[in-house]
Amino acid sequence: MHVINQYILSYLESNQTPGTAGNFLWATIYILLVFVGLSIAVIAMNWLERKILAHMQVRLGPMRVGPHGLLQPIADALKLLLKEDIIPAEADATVFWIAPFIVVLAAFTVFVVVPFGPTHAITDMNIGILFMLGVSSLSVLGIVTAGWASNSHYPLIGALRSSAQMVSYEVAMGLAVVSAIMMTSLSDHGTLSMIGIVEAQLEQGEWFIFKFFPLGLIAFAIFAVAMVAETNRAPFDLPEAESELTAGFHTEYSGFRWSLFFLAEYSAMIAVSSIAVTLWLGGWLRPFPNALKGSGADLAFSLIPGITFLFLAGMCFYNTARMPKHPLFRIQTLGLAGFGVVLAVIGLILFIPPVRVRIQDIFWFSAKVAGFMYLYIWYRGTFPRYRFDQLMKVGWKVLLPTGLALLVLTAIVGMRAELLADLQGAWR
Amino acid sequence: MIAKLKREYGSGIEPLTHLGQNYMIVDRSLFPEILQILRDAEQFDYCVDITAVHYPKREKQFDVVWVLYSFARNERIRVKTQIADGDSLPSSVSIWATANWLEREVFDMFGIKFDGHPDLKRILLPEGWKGFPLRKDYGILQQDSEWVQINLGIESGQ
Amino acid sequence: MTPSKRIMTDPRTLSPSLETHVAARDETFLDTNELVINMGPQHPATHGVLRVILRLDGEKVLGLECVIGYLHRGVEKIAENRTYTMFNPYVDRMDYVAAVSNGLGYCEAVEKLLSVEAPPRAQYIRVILTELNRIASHQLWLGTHALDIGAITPLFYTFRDREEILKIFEKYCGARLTTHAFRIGGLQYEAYEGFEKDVKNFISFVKPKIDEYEELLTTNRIWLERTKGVGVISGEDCIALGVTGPVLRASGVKWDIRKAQPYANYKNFEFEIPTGENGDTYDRYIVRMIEMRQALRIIEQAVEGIPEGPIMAKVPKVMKPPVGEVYHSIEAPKGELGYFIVSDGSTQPYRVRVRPPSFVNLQALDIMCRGQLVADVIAVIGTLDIVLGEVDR
Amino acid sequence: MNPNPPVATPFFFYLLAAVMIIGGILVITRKNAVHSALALITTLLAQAGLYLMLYAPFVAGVQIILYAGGIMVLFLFVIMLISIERNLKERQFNHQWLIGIAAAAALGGLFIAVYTTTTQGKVLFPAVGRLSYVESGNTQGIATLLFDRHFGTYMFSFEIASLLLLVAIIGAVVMAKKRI
Repeated sequence: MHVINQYILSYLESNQTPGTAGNFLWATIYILLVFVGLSIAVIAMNWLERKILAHMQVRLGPMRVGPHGLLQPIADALKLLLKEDIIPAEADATVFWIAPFIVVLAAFTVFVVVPFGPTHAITDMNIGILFMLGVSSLSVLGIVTAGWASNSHYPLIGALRSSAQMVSYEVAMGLAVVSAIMMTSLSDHGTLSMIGIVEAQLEQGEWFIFKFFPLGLIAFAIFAVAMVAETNRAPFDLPEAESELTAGFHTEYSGFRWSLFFLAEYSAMIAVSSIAVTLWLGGWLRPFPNALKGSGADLAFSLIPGITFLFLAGMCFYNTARMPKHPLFRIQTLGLAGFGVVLAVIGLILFIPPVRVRIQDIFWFSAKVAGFMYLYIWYRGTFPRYRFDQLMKVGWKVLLPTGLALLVLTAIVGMRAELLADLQGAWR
Repeated sequence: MIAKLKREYGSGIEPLTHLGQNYMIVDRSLFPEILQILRDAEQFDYCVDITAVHYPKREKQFDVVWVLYSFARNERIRVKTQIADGDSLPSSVSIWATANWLEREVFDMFGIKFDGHPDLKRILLPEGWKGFPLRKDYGILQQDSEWVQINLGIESGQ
Repeated sequence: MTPSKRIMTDPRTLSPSLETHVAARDETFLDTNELVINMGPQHPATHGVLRVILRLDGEKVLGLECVIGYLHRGVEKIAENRTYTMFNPYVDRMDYVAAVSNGLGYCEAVEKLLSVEAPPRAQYIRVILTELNRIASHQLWLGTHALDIGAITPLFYTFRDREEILKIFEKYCGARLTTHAFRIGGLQYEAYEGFEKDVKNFISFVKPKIDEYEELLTTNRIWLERTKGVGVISGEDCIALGVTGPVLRASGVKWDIRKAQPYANYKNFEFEIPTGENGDTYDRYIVRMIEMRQALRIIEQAVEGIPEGPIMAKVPKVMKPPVGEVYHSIEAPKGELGYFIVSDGSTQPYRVRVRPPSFVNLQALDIMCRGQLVADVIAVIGTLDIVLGEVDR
Repeated sequence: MNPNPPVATPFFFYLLAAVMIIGGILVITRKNAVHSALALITTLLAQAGLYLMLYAPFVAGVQIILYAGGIMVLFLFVIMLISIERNLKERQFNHQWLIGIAAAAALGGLFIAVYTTTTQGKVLFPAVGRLSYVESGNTQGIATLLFDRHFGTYMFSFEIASLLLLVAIIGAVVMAKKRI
């Protein structure tokens, strides 16, 4: 009993990530939580994307399965699982089989280091950001092999485009990341650790997006463009450009394997958004952690998650009341009310003090990531698709030089005191 | 204009007007010079259409019709010639690029060959189809059942 | 226009058989240059069953060949076996997004053959419906074209607004797409109660909507990059290839049959013919956008001035046009739509030849795509605004 | 400070080493170049694991990002463009078995010699020594070695290496481009 106590409960007081604390049990729990949370996020994102895009395009989106189509993603997932799994006759079966797993593995592994809070990460790696970039760059292998193994022209072209695109934009992405890492070194020492980067922002009293204005903002902008290209989303969705390559690299995939690509795409979107949030938007930090200090402000901000959920619940109830009173809509009405109740319960739970304190980091982090997710949908609703050469032009001729110049400028501005001292020394 | 052409070529050209639309029946031997002249000298720079009409009872079974338009004159004219089954005509692709597909369609539908066409083959019907559907002796329910059976694996396409 | 003396696109190089190219491919080990790719007949961006065989150098198009005929129904053969009246609905099935224009062309051609003219009231209603149809056709084009280039949203906007036009059609003649709106000699139906009001409402409804489409696309940087300088074709090449309609006008040739050889009563209306300068995809887009506005202008004038009177001219119940032939063409949304009808004095036409704008315009795809990228082929197919029902007939 | 049970256990070493060797053998025996490339990627990832065991996470990360994620993608890119059917017909081995075996034997002999001379009487994995190197200082340590106002020993060589790469890039462009 004592051992269990020590093993399970001591961690809660240790203020470390389970990886750092070396606590396998909690690490496993965290991994499961992240995996489940991510899957739910992907499902929710699927629904939200269809709804938001639909409303942008003057239509309703899914409305049939569940109230306001809330169960549509689940129905879709079931459909995908039940579909026939086709491997084309001329395909390279082994590679065809492995490819989706590479993509999914890469997309999920990166979440090992994503800090949802000061202790809410599976582990805190010394090379956190490098690990994220490295592992997410592996997903291109899956895409390339998928396209090649299908043994068909459209997937092959999609795969070629994808590899060229991802390798190109990784460069610009890396440069933007380096500039943020250089900003961390203005604290006592620089770090690649994801948690360390957020702590450096707390220490320096501003998000890196505002640091050395406009340098931080430009770095963020470069990253924000590159990350859309990295995840093959509109307007850079050339590898799966529907009107040109039918579906690009996953043309020949069906059923479960296809859904793995889908899962990987969305979790990769969340992953790169997490990087952006961590590096430039203060990660889990609530707004104004330095300016609005004190227990009052802490309390006020920690209430926001619960209030948000209660607000969503209220919206559900409002719409329940507005539902047509026809008996055909009874199940829908009940479902929506039930959903509202679930949201309200979650909201109320979030008001309990110990939960409140532990959850609010996750809430702020998720809210920031959700903002990016909305941007992804917005882009998709607004932009036409780039052509491949234009995409390459943007990557190599705009983002890369800007990134390099930015790097040099950030270094100069960051070291200006030392540089001035050196110059003065040389003058004398 | 027509009078000038008439002077030059004499009996080869028979200018006519019907419902206010000009057309001329040109002897087969004057092709393709007449088209070249119409395009270069008379500014009929736009070949609207090439088509054919089948008169099975006539000795020269086919009317081949060029519908031309001149942007400069804002005027249309039809050039018509009569040829027998199996006869070929010189291609007008080198005069108007658009004749490429139009002549292919005439070949496809009537079996009229155009000499010097860069790529004369069927266009709307599949390669290897037998028969020319717009000839009058081709029934409306007729089909190349052999082709249908071999290529589509069904008894009949109807 | 002076007759162009310079050699235009060498017609002999157009659409060569690609099999020869495939055979002549260099068979070295590191032959990574040429790729022959088959687009269609089932492909989301070919707007139907068009098959395009592309010869690529990487992603650059070296040449292409269109394979058409998948939708061939033998319309011209059917015409020879139907009476003049019976054939009328068939023309709607050619360019099914601009069925009204097709009907107008056919009815006017037969009327010419019969030497009758539709009464003024019928003419006005015909013009209104035809111009509404032009807007509908352009809207469908815009939606699908933008979708091909990757902008999915305009599609829904244009379809929402096109719906209003289809509603007017439905109220007028009971059909939305294949309307069979006109009869030889005039109209069968009198305009319904409130027709004018509906049309006026539509005009005020759709004007801001066209601005809305333009807001999404006209100054969108990606749209500009994707369409400017893409699929350029010169005016000379257009004429040599017989390309008509907005494509010709975007290449700088100010030619519209409604102005050049007015039919119906277009000479009574004021409107402008928009032209482009560069002959690229963007200009064609702009030209079509302006055409929509001009069409609205025509409808405005027409709906103000609908005269009273009969809607049907005196035509015999059994139509037996005198022996003869006639070629009549109109400005369909896609270009010059011509009907060449030969009558042998019987109740059935001896021969009906349709000069389809899509078919002829499609021929320009080859030279418009050479040297462009694969993605541009999609854009160019979209900008040509072809309807496969009309290409294959 | 670091309560982690050490990962650098013999079990993991042998596991990764076995993966590397099997991967290496697959690289040279597969006739399909894409399969070879995938095997090579496995080998490289296992190698990154070995770096981690040496408490060199930065090097491991760079290994993944550069070799597995970057260079191998380009390899695959090139391989995919080559026609597979023709590739399969090519003879992969140029029948230099004798030289190959001799070279392999010499290398193996060298390894054994080094091993026996350096670890006489010692275990393969000593509990002390370099392995106690603290993980959390590794990245910063490399940075200090490369660039520091006082200890930047390898600054110059590092820059020279990057210059060499630049030369290689320019060379490749000059050779590939028909017209500059």
